[in-house]
Amino acid sequence: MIQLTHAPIDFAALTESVRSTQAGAVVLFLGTVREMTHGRQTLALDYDGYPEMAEAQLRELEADARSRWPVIEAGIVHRLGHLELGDVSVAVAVSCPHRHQAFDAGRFLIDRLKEVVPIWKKENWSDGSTEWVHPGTDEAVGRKQ
Amino acid sequence: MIQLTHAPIDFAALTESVRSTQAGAVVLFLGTVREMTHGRQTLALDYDGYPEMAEAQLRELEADARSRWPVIEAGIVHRLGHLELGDVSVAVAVSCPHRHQAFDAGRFLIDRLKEVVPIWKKENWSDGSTEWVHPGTDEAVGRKQ
Amino acid sequence: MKTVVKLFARARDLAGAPTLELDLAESATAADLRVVLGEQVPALQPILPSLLIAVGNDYAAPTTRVAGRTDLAAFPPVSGG
Amino acid sequence: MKTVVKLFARARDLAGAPTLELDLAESATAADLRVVLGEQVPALQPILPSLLIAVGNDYAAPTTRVAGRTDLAAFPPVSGG
Repeated sequence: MIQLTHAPIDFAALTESVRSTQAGAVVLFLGTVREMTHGRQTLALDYDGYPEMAEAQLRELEADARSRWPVIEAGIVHRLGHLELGDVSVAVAVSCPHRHQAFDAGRFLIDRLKEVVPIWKKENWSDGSTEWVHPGTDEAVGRKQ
Repeated sequence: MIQLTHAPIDFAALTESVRSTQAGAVVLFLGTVREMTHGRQTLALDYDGYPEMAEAQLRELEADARSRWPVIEAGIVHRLGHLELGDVSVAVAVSCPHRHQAFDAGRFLIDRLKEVVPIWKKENWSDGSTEWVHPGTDEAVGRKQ
Repeated sequence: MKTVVKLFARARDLAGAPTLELDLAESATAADLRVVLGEQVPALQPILPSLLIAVGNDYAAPTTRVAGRTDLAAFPPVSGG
Repeated sequence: MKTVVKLFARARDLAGAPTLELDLAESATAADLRVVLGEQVPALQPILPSLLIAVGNDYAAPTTRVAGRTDLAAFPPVSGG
């Protein structure tokens, strides 16, 4: 399942959806809104996305993972809009026959998602300023999970 | 949370329990009962454990993970008793500030669990035979997730 | 020819609009589009070197033809996750 | 001295009992316990080389003294997860 949503992510349902009797391992990754980044305090994040392209890129990532590992089921859900501290911004779930495959595929999916999927986050810092995060540009403080 | 249980594992509650505004990443690993292993068909598994020692060893593993990575919260639940195909036998959840820490800590915990925690599984093969799995011994077919 | 480009994130904020209508030569490529964006919307200059161009659902190569496309987008490096 | 050892998994099946009561020398170590187990319960011979000994909640070194302990266990390699 590939999905962009403005609603809270039901990661339990996502995890259930990838379970299979063919799989000995399920890995779920959640990105959550962290309060402190390089000593600066976040109040909230706003996520913007280019939905059609983001969904297409996510489908490509899933296909890419399937070509590299024996993925039984995979699901990726990314939330858009205003997120408070602790909220889940992204959930990646993958099942494979063996555990190292599932760990590797899950890590690949979230690593690549952060590189290629057209979604952006805007920091709402505790000093009242806001700032788009654009890794590699001068303006941005890279925020990595 | 460290727990051995004969009841189905509530992995959603376990995952919730490790979420934190200090964490940007949560990794959940589920071991599930896979049907096919090296071409042989499993009907069910029976897990036996040495509960006091198993819980102590799990607590040590958690402490070990905390000494290696900046773990915010961690939880490990292992099920004992009779498990059907697809059932969750073990759940490991960990939260860290950054995602690679959470992946590494989660993988460490399940890898080490399978090496040191006194829990054993017995295969119920489709041919009607049963067999304790004891890795490294002549009798056992190593069953790895 | 008239060509509309969607903008996202800081690119949209700097341009002050979610889309721009540009007049491109028929032979214009993604590399040309970047130049035209910088000329017609000077506010985009600070992020021009890192600006990504998409055609449809894929990232465009510098040589990809873009004039007249109805599915163009330009945006700074992504930061989802 | 009388010493009780808990058995698990295939060790328990082979011995046909969840615990064994052994008579150990006062100086007996985990290494000695393994030998005594093999002598008194020949059915355990096939798994003796891989049998693990625990004292309390920790794995015992071969030199760990075990006689008289009330928290001994012996079991084959683990396979949880």
